[in-house]
Amino acid sequence: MPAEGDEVQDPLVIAEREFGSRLLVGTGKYDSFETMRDAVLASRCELVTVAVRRIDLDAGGEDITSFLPVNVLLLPNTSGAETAEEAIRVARLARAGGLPDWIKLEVIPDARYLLPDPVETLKAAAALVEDGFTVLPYVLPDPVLAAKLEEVGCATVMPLASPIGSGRGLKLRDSIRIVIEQANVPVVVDAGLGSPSHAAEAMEMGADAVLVNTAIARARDPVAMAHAFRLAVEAGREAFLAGVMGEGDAEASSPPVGVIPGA
Amino acid sequence: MPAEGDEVQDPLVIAEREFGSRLLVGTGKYDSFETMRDAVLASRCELVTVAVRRIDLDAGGEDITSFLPVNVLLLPNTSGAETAEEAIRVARLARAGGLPDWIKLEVIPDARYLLPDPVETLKAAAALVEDGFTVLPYVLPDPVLAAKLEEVGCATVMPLASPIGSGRGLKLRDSIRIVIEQANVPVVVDAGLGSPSHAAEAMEMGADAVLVNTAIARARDPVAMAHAFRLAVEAGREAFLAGVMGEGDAEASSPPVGVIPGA
Amino acid sequence: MPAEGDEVQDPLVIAEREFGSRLLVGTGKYDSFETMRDAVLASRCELVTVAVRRIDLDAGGEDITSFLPVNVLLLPNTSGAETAEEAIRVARLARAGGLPDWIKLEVIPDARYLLPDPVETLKAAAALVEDGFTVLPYVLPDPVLAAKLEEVGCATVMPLASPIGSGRGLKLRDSIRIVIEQANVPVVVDAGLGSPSHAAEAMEMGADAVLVNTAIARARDPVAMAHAFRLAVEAGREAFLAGVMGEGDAEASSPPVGVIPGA
Amino acid sequence: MPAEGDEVQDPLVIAEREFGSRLLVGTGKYDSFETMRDAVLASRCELVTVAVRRIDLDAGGEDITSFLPVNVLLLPNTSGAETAEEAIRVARLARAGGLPDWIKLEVIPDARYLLPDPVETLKAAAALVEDGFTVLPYVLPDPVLAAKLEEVGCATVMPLASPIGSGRGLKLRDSIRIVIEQANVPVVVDAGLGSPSHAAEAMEMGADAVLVNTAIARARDPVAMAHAFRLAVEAGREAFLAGVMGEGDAEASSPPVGVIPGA
Amino acid sequence: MNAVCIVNGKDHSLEAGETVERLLARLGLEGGYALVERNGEPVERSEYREVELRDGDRIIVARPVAGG
Amino acid sequence: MNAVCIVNGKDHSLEAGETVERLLARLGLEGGYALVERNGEPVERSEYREVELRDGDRIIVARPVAGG
Amino acid sequence: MNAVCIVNGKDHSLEAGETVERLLARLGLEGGYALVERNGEPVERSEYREVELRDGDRIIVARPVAGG
Amino acid sequence: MNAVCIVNGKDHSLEAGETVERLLARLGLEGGYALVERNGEPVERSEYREVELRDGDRIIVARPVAGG
Repeated sequence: MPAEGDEVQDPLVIAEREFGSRLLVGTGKYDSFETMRDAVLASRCELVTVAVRRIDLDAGGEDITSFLPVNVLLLPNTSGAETAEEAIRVARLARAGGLPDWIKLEVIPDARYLLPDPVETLKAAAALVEDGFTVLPYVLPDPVLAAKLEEVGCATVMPLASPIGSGRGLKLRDSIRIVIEQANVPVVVDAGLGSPSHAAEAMEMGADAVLVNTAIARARDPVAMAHAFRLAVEAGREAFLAGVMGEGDAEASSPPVGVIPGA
Repeated sequence: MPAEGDEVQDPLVIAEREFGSRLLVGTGKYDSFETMRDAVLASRCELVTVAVRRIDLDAGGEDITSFLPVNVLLLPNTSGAETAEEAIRVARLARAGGLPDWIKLEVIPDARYLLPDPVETLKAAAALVEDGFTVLPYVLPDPVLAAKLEEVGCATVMPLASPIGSGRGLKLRDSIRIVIEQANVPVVVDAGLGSPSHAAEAMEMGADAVLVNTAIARARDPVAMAHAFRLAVEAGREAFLAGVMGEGDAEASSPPVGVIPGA
Repeated sequence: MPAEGDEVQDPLVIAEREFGSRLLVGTGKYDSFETMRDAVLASRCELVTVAVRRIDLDAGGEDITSFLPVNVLLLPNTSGAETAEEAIRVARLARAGGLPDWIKLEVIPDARYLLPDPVETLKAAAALVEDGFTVLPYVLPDPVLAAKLEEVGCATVMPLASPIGSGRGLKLRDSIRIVIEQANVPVVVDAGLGSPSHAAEAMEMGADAVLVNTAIARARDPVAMAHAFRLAVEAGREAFLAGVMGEGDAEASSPPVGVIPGA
Repeated sequence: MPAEGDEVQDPLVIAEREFGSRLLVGTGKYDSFETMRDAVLASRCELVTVAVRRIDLDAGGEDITSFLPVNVLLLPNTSGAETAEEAIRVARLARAGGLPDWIKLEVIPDARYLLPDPVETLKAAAALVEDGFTVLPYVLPDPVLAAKLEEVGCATVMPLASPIGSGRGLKLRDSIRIVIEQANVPVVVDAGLGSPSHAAEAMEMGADAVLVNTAIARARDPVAMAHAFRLAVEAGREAFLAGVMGEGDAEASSPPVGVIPGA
Repeated sequence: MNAVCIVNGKDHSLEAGETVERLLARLGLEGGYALVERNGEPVERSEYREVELRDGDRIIVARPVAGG
Repeated sequence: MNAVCIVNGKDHSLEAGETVERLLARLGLEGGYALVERNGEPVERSEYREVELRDGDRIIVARPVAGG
Repeated sequence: MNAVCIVNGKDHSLEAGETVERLLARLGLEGGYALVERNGEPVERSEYREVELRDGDRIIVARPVAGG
Repeated sequence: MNAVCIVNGKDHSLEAGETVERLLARLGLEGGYALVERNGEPVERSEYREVELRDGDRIIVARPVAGG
């Protein structure tokens, strides 16, 4: 969040909270917490996801939160949950223990393609909203499902661009376009964005934000890549507001009259 | 060009001249020279194209060069030329009258799709290089032709992404990828880039620079769009250097072990 | 269905019934029933969809079924239904009145993009299977939903390629590929196939069948187009069985040795 | 060629010669001449390419032409040639020795991507036409180059869909579309077609014919795949003539009025 | 006064003992597929001959039409 | 014999009156986010100091980790 | 009778000894980039002051304009 | 000493008056398409019977092979 008195232009607003950045970053898959921290800083993101896992009491290990900037809001996810019930359990555990009552809702029964369960996700979303959570559900870009999630009170919808970690980009762009057109809550494109141009394209289409993890963490230079994504998200957003030209036929950039050879 | 003493990191180098920006901008199609100037400034580009046309002695009109920042190198194009001979004539006229001896070589016999003539372009390129010009030829992304242009001494190759002014993006990406892989001179992707994500994608593929005109001039807000392209080009370049992840299969971002429900 | 004793090779089997053709055809949008009949005959399809509507008692009008070949199985759809309850009502009405107990289940709350409701479709599917119907549900290519539909006993899943009537082809091919890979019931790609090449591509990916309506009915020559789709579906199926080569790098078709100039 | 008196509908006409099939087949890369022969027969093609190579006098080996049906026209290619001069030499050798005076002109200096040389191809084409050959040049889909080849008297243009043997399909479809639109000679899409749906798409776009080699020869079952390509080419051609619907927005296939639930 | 039912939204005066089959005949719908719903419940084709309509019944008569 | 609870699947001998807070201290988890579930129900952080563990309790101790 | 040259397709009466520089001045084109071709050959800017126009010369005066 | 020509890079001792046709026969290539180039120039099939090979001739014998 920006410093007091420093008004952000065109902020991302989720559940009435303002964010100065439209890039959300996941913390998974980095070689070290130090690199993760530097990438988060370079990205200027203000909302980062974390998973919730049992502590391995023999192994110890460091606390990830100590590597995260203080101005960043932690967004726990329900990864690992295969049913609504399991997702609710994780969310409640996270909140009880002092994490924010914001939850990235993932209900994923399929270990191969990591695609979410629409029915269980909807069920969990309704229960979590009822229980006071700010719910950001991860879903296929299914416009009808998105409307139902909105209806039960979700704060965003988070349609996937392509399977998690695949880096394949906006393979489902036709559906995402419809989700964006019909949504009344912010649309955060999540999963599958493999490069800054993918993120820029999502923003140009009118997405309100994007969430990126693997593409940054698995770059040769994650910190530079985080910065590149930051620029691309800003570029895409600015282009969306500036009005992207439509596709058309060929049209000369130089004037047809007064050409020299035509003398 | 950056101020003295201010060393640019990762400059674009064409014909031994350094440029601080990898975005080239065309000056056509703006509503006014004022908007064009503001867009050029917002883009931070250092190389801008102009056409050469007879003056309409009755109409008068302002001098475009007075609207261009002094640190910007003018790159006259040979638009209007349908043969090598005509293109050479335009280039020589421009240079004699005091414009730079850099020339964006366009030989375009086809008014419908504005596609260049490979044979005449090669002929003109050889003659112009011989005559002392720094030649930047506009071509289809034809890897064999690109090698020939390089061989006769062109300073860059400028393959088109899709037809001029169409905004359709990297329709010919497969060919452009090969041109980039095989080139020993800078590759400037020109024509058809319709949005910042297109520019970022070209840069991520390893293009050395991009040239944009219509997508900026015809945006609802050209100045903001110019800025968006600047960010996108930086993002794409930075991503290229940081090593974009490859496309792959789905892979979880959160760890598979220690999940709560698995208790 | 083929004549007695005439064994079909590689039949499509849905709910233990064999079909000699892997092309399903919709009867909507034709200029006349005569053209529709001729197109159905040209397509050699054996399963055609019909809608169920109130009779306009003042208008009269002909009976579509009298135009359909006797060897064709009628597949009523539940178009017009926006909820599970409405869809069930239509299905039961159709069956009571003598139509087959096969039902193409459509639950579509959204008039703009005509996309199906995953939750209501699943609910209706479970009820209809329970009630003895052979259920062919129309859905987004959502692999997890498809698995649930299979689990409640659906005879197929019918994922859409792109929005109904749009002719845009396999825009959601990445998801359809996963649905096909994971399905244990026939996958019928439905909606959005605009040309025979789209149908062939779906079959090459391993779809068991395709359903086509608008692309035939709205062709300049619907009967010829029906025939073209028939050929394309056969081509795609045969190619799938023959093993389509994968994509790769360039590789010469002519031998590298013994070239004449190399003398 | 069809038997005397058997009139082909919608024949492919090249250089005033009629062919009953719009599928050309290459003979390279088969496991055996027997399989090649069976695939050629299954394809029903009437024009097949062969390469010309020195005989290995120690190795002996069979004569490919004895495996080819008599009604098939042999089309020697100039593969191996890297310059116009070499290509002309191969063509003249083939003709002198009794092969047809038809020549598939390939001038390919680049062993990595096997892309043709536009300048040398044009030069060789002009010389070979002058020398009495019927010339079918293999080129990038460069519309201006295609017009020049037509101008010097080529019988067709043969633009590549994607690199030879890659199976990647119509990666350059935007350029091929323009070549087709502007051509006054038959356009034969050559190289890179990996599956029947690719061939059907090319034909739907208005290509006059396609040439396929690797996708048939390297299928698991080349004979079945040859048949599948035959069907797909027929499907694509028939669809082109029947008028493919354009892409549009969603539009229901079932009527909006009289729906049951609306009671 | 005659008994009246509503067929596809319009009043229909019933004959005495009018069955579904008779209704369809009066509407000119003997052949083909006529699908009938009475008061929200489908009527089985095999019962068209027996089922008698009553005063106030809401009837829907439908059929298969062109659709995708 | 001591009371024993199960923490993340392993036996843990309880001290007399051992609270959640004490448990975490004994595990070396004083700082940071330690999330605690007892017998399937989450324990509020504000109650770590009061809630006493009992013999047979099934305890899960979790925390935020790297994830996407 | 005066000497006349053709400038961008129109007649232009020459003053005695009119140079390219003088021509541009008469056309109001002193500042900026005026590019000059005489009888199909470009005139070097450094020679505008010396080169005199002759009767019948075909002159093109051009300049950089907006273009892509 | 015999006359020798080079066929596909290897020495070939010529018989007296050996024609192209005879050469092909000696190589076992009577049937099918044998394409012949002599000293860089193609030999017409119709002249195989007449054209005699000379000492030092560079001969290429080729044929159609599988290709795309």
